[in-house]
Amino acid sequence: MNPILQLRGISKYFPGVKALEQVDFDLRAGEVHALCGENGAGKSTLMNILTGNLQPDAGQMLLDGSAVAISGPAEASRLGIAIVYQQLSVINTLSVAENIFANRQPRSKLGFIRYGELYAQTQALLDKLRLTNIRPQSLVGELSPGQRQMVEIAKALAQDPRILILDEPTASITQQESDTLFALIRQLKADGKAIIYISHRLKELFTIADRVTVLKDGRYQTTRPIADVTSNDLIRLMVGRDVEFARTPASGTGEPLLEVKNLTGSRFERISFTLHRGEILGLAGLVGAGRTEVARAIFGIDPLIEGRVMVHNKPCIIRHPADAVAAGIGYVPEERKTQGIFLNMSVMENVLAADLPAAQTGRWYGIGKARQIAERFREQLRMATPSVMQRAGLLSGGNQQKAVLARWLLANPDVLIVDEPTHGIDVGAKSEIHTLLSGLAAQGKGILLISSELPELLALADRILVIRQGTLAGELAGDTATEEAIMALAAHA
Amino acid sequence: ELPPRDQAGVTQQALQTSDDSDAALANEEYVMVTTAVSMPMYVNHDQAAFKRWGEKMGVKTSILGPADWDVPAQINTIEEVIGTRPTGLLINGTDPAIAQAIDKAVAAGIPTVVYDSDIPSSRRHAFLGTNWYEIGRMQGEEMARLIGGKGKVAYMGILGLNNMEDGFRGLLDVFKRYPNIEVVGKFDDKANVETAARLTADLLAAHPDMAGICGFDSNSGPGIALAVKEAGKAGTVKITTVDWEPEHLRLVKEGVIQMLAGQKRELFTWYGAQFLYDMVHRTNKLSGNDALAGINSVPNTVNTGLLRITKENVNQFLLP
Amino acid sequence: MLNQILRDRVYTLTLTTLLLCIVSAAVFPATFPTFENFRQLLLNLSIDAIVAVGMMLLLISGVFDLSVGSVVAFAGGLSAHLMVFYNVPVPVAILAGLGSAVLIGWINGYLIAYQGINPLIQTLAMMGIVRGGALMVAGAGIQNLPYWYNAIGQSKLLGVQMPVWYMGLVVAAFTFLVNRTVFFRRYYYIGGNEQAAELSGIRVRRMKLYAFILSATLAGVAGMLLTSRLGAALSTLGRGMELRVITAVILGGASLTGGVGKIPGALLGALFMGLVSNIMVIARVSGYWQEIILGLILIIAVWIDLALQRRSAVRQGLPRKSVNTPSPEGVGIEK
Amino acid sequence: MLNQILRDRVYTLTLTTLLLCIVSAAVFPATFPTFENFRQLLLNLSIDAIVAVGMMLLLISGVFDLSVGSVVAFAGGLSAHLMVFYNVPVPVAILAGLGSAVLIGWINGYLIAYQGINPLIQTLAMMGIVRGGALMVAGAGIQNLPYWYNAIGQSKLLGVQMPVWYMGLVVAAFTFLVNRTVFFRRYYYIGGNEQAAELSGIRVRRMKLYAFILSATLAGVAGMLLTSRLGAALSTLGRGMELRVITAVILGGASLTGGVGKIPGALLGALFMGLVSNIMVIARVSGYWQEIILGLILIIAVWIDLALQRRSAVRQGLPRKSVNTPSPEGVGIEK
Ligand SMILES: Nc1ncnc2c1ncn2[C@@H]1O[C@H](COP(=O)(O)OP(=O)(O)OP(=O)(O)O)[C@@H](O)[C@H]1O
Ligand SMILES: Nc1ncnc2c1ncn2[C@@H]1O[C@H](COP(=O)(O)OP(=O)(O)OP(=O)(O)O)[C@@H](O)[C@H]1O
Ligand SMILES: [Mg+2]
Ligand SMILES: [Mg+2]
Repeated sequence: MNPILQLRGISKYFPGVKALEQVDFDLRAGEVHALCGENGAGKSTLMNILTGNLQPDAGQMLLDGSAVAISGPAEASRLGIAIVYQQLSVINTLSVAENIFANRQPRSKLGFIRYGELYAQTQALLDKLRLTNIRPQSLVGELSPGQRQMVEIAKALAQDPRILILDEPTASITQQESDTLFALIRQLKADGKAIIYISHRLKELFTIADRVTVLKDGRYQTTRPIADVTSNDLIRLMVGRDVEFARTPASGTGEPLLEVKNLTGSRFERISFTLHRGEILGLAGLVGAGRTEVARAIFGIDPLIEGRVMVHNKPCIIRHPADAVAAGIGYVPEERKTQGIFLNMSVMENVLAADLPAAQTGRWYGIGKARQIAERFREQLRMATPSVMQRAGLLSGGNQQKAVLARWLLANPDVLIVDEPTHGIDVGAKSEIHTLLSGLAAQGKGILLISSELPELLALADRILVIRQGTLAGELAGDTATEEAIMALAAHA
Repeated sequence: ELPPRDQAGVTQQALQTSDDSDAALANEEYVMVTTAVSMPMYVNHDQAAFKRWGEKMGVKTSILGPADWDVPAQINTIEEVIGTRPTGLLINGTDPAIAQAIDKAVAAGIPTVVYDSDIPSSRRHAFLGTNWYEIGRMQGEEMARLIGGKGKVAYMGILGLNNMEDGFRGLLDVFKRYPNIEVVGKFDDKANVETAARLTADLLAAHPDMAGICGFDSNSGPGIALAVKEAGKAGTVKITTVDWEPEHLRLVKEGVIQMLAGQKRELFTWYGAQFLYDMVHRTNKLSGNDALAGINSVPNTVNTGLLRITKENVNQFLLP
Repeated sequence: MLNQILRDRVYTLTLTTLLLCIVSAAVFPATFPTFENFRQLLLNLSIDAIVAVGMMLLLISGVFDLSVGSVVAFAGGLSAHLMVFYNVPVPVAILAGLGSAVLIGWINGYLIAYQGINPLIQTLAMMGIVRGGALMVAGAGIQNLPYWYNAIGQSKLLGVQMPVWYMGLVVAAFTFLVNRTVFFRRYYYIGGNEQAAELSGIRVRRMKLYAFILSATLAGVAGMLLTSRLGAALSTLGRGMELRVITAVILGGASLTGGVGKIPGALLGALFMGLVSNIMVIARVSGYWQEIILGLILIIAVWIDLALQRRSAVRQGLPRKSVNTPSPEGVGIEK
Repeated sequence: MLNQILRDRVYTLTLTTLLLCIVSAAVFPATFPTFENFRQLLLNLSIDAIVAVGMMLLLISGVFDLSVGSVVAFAGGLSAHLMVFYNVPVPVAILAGLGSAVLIGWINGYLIAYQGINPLIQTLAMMGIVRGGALMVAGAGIQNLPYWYNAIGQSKLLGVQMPVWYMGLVVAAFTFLVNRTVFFRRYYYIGGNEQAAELSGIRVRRMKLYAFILSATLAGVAGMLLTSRLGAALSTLGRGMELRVITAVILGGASLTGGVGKIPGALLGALFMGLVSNIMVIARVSGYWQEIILGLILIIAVWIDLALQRRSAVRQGLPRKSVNTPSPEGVGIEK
């Protein structure tokens, strides 16, 4: 069968970066074509070219065998191409329904919007995605990131495209949602639609993809049927070396660092646990279970209704993140774009955000010193950016995440709360971050790890707390826990 | 260094002079510095007359100043103009605060005449204009007459302007003599027709028995009149105001406004400019050397008097 | 549901306004709650309100226009000029006036949306330029406008002068359009997240251009109404209107960051401000006390309705607002 | 490197300004490029520039203050009032004036940062309130201020009047502080992304409060300088200053969306505007032409420097700006 989409020798250059170099890619009807590569390999850029957000510097695109130039998103969707962006592109000030049917609300013959229909269609779509706890009318700004991601997916599906692009759709959603998503993808596939699937979770690729194409540093590596490759082959192709996720030996001690006693907030109640020196404590749960809310409450972002927090056995009142930082707590938020990164500021400034005094010589802040510090972390975390003076907004998703992590490595708190830390980070970098986290633990830090990616929890956590609908559903020992056990506790009993 | 304690200490440059040769005339420049330079009343009276004078005398005339009512900006302009050494300066006496700038000009030997309101504290060579206090009194007397010495009155203008506040004082001083006149308020119409209209409408609602309203800036009249008309009270609610723009005149003719206290603004600038010219050209020598004698050869203070425009004489002001 | 309502500025402001009315009706039974008073009140805010509708649209899409006041003066002045000095027939003159407004809007929109000139600087500069133009065309002021022209603004319907009805028409029409047409809905997307809007296939630049043209046109209409109501064109009309209108619109629920606001909010904002000054005069507040008290009431009003919104928000348990300083913008936009 | 530079508003504006100077020096060799003229020019913009520094800081952190003009009038008026009518010694009166400014700034900051009242409405309301206060204390104007008070603004150093030196001092000091102290650096983070700043442990609200206090205080200082320079306090001082200053600051590279701008930009913006009006005085432009030409020059200036930035941006191959419509904000933020 001949491909419906062909990319020939696509190249795209950015200042100091060859994002894409002579990339070939073809897509057949009724297949799920996985695209993988390290952070900054050029995946999103390639997709942006497909959807007309960027124009290629060289190469051509063939749709159904005939050359096309895609001028912009409007054109793309006219051609039946829909995409779920890696960076959330929903509009917080609008309702779920209006986000999903952006600019294409159902109208009457007179051209007036029919809200009844709009909400009905949305509801149908939400049901299809099994998103029972979202109302079509509710504001997207009030949803959790996971839920927003699902809305984003619904938005793409609503156009029922012949080519569906998913750029890391599962980065911020949990098993359950992923499963529904996969079911849907198989459905579409059966209907003869073509799907491009980008993910850093290799396990997913093997369950869903038919063929896989690998990019490295913007260059096309190879395309193979998924059946012919092993996970390790892929990693080698992407990273150029072997990467293994060995479970790190627990370095936990008896000494409590962070202790919370029946914490109660707007979305969770009576949460109690202790985080010990040198320990990685996992926090598992379904989307919207309230994990992030707990973290935010501890970090002093959301008000506590009840309960107390003790650091180093000393009760301390945390009313503001500044208090938390002062008490030696750090927090890597889950919503990178809105809460983590300063898009319009340089990588350097992003790295320094939580500890500006680090760049002081005497009492004066110095750019030179700031630069050195940033450079240090750039090398340590292998950030792909031409310079630390680059606007963070121009970095690839994963590299932005690294910049945020670097911020807290610099601030170097005793207790580090990480919410979806490897959110959108490639395997290589992921293993680096894992070693980094367990390294921190080994140094005697305490780490509270919120992750929707169970393998990650299983690989890192010494203990795993499972949260269900805002209450503590149970605790599992990290070395004995299994995905099934966690899901059993997390799922609504 | 510190500023001089009193102006006497300032070294005075000799007053600049010139002869009557056409060559000299050709590059003489007389500059008028005002504020709210584009205010129609200024444009159509002061500035028009000033320009006519310039053409008649065959000398260059320029008009400068900020677009809005902004005294510091007027001062800035004066001080910047001094650097360009004009032949003579004609300055709108908007506020006592411009005294220093005027003195600077005088010290620089530039003939300087103030018009409209006087700046007594300055060393200006001459002043032509009217006393705003008198404008206030005139309106007061007329209003008292119109409403038979009793009833509620209100007045509006731009608050905080030195000359206008003088006007307000004059008005109130008159009303003091009429125990039956109740002043219900002083309002800031911000030199804005819509605001004046809104305030008036509100006033008429608050005081259905309102007897009269006085306006003190050129937009007060049209605004007040509009609201009074729309409330169907034209004629019953008496209006006196300042200025005699076409709009004002029309409203007088219609009988909505009863009296206008007008100024002879043309005279301010025409004769003001003439004074400058005569100083520069030493038209009238009063001594062997007036400069050395320390006298100046133009009138010190001229009161141009006021115009009283009512239905009776309005037709003479309306242009055919 | 009640919470829903309390989170919407339009409703909270209505509440505050009603409260204000009731109180003052009780305190000044003779003078405040009269037909005449309200008739004049509405007449005096009708012009501002019409301009406010356009401004609301601009603010929804995250921009604003400081030149509207000057446009009011210029458009009115131009048509008056043509009618009086060149005996151009009324309809033609009106079209010319409106045409000039459209042009001004187009220039603003083009330079801002396509050339990327900062809206504040662009429209501020335009404000000066157009004011200059107004002085040019209106000069000392133009009287004796044709009867039929004056009729537009001076005739009455059911004892209420026309501008009030036009205002009602404009507000109603745009409320409907903005709620029910895809075209106008787009402005919420643009204001909410310009990039996302672009990615949803909305032509952001073009839409912004249209918005500027529209608001300028409405300003032109306001100019026609004001001059015909006045029976004269003055070059000073509409001075300081821009700030008045923007305040009204923000009071009515818009935000400088865009994405929120409803058309009726524009009317409500203007109404509220009109009411306050009306009541102050009735309460015999005068001189500089007017400015002081107006300011205080403005702050208190906003504060009250923030309180209303915050309480309902808390009951709804919206988190994530807690840190970033509570702002009316964040909430209550859904239709 | 050149690109780097061309992408920074401070440099592009310097270029534009120099260009303007050269041209006018060529056209008016006798009157423009003289020591007197520049001395006067600087004196006339010194007051605005001092206020602009505070405004720049506010805009960097994503807010602004419309009440500065009124504060100038009030603070100056208050100390004049005390000195003239109550014979309060000069230093005490000055402290009182500055104190009042601090208080006003605190109220603005508190209500905006902690109560979440919209900055535009809050500061606009405050502008009215404080203007009322100014009318109260200064009335029709206060003359004959004490000699030593006038000396502050009227004495000269090296033939240049003091306000110019104070301006230089303020600009230099804040340029240094903002570049070299952690405290002031934070404002860029707050303006860049308020939430992220908060989550990085920056006390956003408190910092904003400080910013408002600071800008009000600088306005107070400006009030002292202006009144002492005039030797009189007028209740109308600083009218329309807010818009002028905000324009200057945005010309100088700030953005209403926050996160960008440098202190020298404030001076440059004020300088540019001062130059333009100075040149118009020298060229004897006035009447409506003044407003028209000022507007045109403003637009052209911004357009030129956008062009500069865009060209360098293109050479640098910055992302195609189509999405977020090209804006000076977008580029040249890294310092
Ligand atoms: N607008 C831009 N300007 C400059 N450089 C850019 C721009 N967009 C992307 N890049 C660079 O191009 C490279 C590819 O970026 P891209 O987002 O395609 O990577 P990716 O494969 O999607 O990575 P990730 O898996 O982290 O999303 C990165 O080095 C990035 O820094
Ligand atoms: N800003 C918000 N406004 C209203 N509800 C919210 C908001 N943020 C989260 N929620 C709700 O609070 C609950 C907890 O969300 P939260 O993100 O803390 O859960 P989570 O376990 O972290 O899930 P996720 O995997 O998405 O992070 C969810 O039901 C979510 O819908
Ligand atoms: Mg990507
Ligand atoms: Mg979460």
